[in-house]
Amino acid sequence: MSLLAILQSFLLIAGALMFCIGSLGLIRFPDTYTRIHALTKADNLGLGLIVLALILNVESVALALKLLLIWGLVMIASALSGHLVAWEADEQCIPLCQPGETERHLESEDE
Amino acid sequence: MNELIDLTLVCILLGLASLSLFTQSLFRAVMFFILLGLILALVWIRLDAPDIALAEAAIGAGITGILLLDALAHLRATSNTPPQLRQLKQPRFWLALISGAGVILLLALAISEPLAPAVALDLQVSENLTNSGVTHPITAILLNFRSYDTLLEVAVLVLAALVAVTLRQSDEHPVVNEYLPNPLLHACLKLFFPMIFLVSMYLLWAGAAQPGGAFQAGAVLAAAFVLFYLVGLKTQLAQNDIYLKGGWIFGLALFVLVGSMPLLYGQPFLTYPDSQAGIFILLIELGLTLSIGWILFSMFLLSQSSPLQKKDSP
Amino acid sequence: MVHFPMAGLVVFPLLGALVSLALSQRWRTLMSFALILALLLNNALLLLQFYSQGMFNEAMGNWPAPLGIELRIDGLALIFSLMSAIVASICALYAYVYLRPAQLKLFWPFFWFLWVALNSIWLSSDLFNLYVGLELLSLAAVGLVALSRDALSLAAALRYLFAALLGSIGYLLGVALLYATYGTLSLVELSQHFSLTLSSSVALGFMFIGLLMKTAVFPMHSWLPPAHGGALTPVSALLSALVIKASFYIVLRLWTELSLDSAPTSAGLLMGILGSAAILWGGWMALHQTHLKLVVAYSTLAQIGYFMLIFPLLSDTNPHASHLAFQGGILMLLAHALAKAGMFLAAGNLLFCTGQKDLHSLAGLSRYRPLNIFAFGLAGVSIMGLPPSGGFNGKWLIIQSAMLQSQWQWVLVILLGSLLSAAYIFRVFSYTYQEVEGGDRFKQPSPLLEWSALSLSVLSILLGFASMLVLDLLPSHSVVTQ
Amino acid sequence: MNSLYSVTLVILLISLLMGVFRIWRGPRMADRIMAAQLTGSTGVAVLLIFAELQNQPAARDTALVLALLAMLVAIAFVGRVWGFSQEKKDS
Repeated sequence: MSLLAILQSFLLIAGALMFCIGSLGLIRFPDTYTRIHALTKADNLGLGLIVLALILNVESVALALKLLLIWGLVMIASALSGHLVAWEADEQCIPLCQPGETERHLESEDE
Repeated sequence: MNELIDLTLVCILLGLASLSLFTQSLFRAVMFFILLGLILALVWIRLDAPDIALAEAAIGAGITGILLLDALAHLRATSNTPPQLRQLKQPRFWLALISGAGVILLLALAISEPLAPAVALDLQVSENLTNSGVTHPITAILLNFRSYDTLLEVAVLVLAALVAVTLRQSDEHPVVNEYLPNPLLHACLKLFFPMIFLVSMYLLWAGAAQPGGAFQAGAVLAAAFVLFYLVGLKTQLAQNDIYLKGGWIFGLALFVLVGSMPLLYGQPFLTYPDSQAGIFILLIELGLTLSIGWILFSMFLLSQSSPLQKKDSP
Repeated sequence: MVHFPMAGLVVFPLLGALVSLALSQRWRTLMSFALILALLLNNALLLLQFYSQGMFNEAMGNWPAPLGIELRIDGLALIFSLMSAIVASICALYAYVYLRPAQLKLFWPFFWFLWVALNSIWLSSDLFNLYVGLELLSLAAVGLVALSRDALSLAAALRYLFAALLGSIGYLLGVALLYATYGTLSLVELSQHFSLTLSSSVALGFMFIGLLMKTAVFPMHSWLPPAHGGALTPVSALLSALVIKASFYIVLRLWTELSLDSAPTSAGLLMGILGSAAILWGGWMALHQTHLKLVVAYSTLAQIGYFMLIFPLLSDTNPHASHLAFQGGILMLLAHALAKAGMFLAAGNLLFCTGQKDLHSLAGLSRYRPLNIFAFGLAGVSIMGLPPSGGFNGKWLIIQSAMLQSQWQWVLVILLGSLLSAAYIFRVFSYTYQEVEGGDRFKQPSPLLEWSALSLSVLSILLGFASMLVLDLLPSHSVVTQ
Repeated sequence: MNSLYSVTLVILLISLLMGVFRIWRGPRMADRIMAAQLTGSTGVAVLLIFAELQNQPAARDTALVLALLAMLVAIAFVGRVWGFSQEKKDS
């Protein structure tokens, strides 16, 4: 196994694990703001690692640029939607949990 | 390992479908439905049907999600929440369940027989591909071998828009647009508009040689139009009847025109001139892309006929 | 120019649709009528071409089937194309006078798309192309029903939409299965390789259920009366006369092309039983309606039943009788198209005179508006099947065929059905003969409306005299063996 | 190499399932939208890996389209649905 392959497998697994950690954060974190935090970090880094791993064995520069473009777009999109949701949540005065506190039990708000 | 992946995908697909059908909350159902589109795109890739995956991604992630969310907003605005999902005791439900199960059973029976296609169409397609003007077989089928079907399908699209106009109960025109007063959003979208247009044109251009083409490009274009609208840019053009309908029929008119030209030269309907098929196909596809984008966008606009909330700007 | 008349059947209505969406009101109407004339001329040219060279195919885009799509002109396609041309042009004339400008603006594009769909279905010999035609047809029909924009007809239109979509899905499932099994979509190609295996019977089952749902055959009919009864008058006429014929036409095509007449008789028997149920149920319901247009709509339901009786009578053991049934069925389809369109237009005129929907309000009309009652009555003669109408000839041929094959049950059903139809039509008459006090307080519809209704009814009677002329166009594949 | 891609895919699908759980659970609509966003990005990653695994370059185009349209749902949600229900609740 070449060094390149080892590096690639490390990047791939690390990227996938980042996604997993992001989802875990989404489940475990107590309120909306912290969940946004978990989300945006995780998918930018996770996708970034996976894209890096894939770039290592593409044949053309154009393809590498395309992969990077996809990563960039996803980064902007998730940052933007995270920002929008936080902005709207702030405007609606959704409370932020203090350390150690868990969100009070909410009925699903749309029912 | 691959079987495991396929199995997981199928399970997620079935789970999402039943969740979005049976959940009590509309919002949840909408979210699951959008997610279903995403998973479907994955499944289509898995089944080696990239054209459909592309269309599913463009339509499912873009216009369908927005239409559903918008419908939800309308229901809230009018407090016109539809009746909750009834209890499962209803005879109608059982009837639907039994007939659905029957259909599945019959289909399973039917496909259990070994298939022995008498005609190998795929061979014929690849033999004639060189004369079709494009190198991607699906585009060749859609716009050359079976272009008559596509012509009628485009007519179906125009007609669908027209039916949507008719089914709307009121004649009032879309209201003044509401938009989000968020500076970051506007800055980002300035970046995104040209990107979306570019990708749409890329899909159109790529259609000659690889998956892509007018329908996918049109769906992406529609998403760009919707974004325009959502952030409050001018859409006066779409409120003018002439422009609205002109946009609908542009592609169809072009198609009919190109298709009936050969009739004057004593050739059958929809024949392309020798060795120029590629150019004409691209021309038609360009027209179709614009029209499809416009039609999908006007479907969205038509749902905007009652005023939504007035949001206090910060 | 040899390709022109056939392609014209699709190109002219498409142009009509484009023109009616793009132009201003005056030009829209002008161009529409010009194109209607062009289409009538086109049909005549096609008839001439057919007389000179017989049945012919044409490959769209110069790609022969099974790779491309071939359109086909044969006697059956030509008859249906002529029928839709005549009915549609008279309905268009009626609509031009009857509808308000705002309604007319939406009517024209739907009308033209409907015509595109009809012609593409008559000409098609490709399973998937037929599906596209059906989609176009259903959407155009739904749009037309929704044209009157009141809550009831919107609900009816939506219900129609769902029924039509369900039907389309059934048909599409079947097409997919057939394509998987045989690898071709061309009907000609398919008929060469077709055999009635398990998967193809399942496929055909799905297709037939879907198509029969779109035709509103008995147990799947409940969408029809509100849609046809609630729509605007010229729309009801178009729907009842032409739209339901299209899906039935596909069933008939499949049945004859795939030689299902040699299939086990149980399938044909089932179709016949559904038809009989439709005849009796439709007639019974028509007898109990209080709204004039609903009477006519339920009568359509019953008439569809007669068409279904063709199938048990098509058999390869007795080609002569089988051919008689086929001819009779076609004649009934034509007669019904003309008569039902005439009847709906006449009913629309009657409603216009009284301004009310109720049957009781018809009292006195036969004294003051005899022309409209006359148009309604002439159409009724053909619907009931009294000689010398086209409806009579069709029924007579079917009865003859049933007797030749000693399937007496269908004769009984036809007779009962005729009695029922006589009952519901005379019931309408009995209301009009009631005397009212206070003289003429009815509105007078414009002469164009009256005469267009009358012309269709007269045509349905004339069909009785010209039956052989029409039937000669049909292939005489089953030569008389007696 | 292929087995490595498969392992990665399985982990990604697990992550996707967790996202589905959050959408189901809520409780706020915002949480659901954020979870949908995350599953969208996961989908992009899955598509990119499919492109390699099945030698299907068009999967990258699909990923591109998905990445471009990912924020549409979030924008539509914040602009149309969310603020609105809050106002209804207040009044």
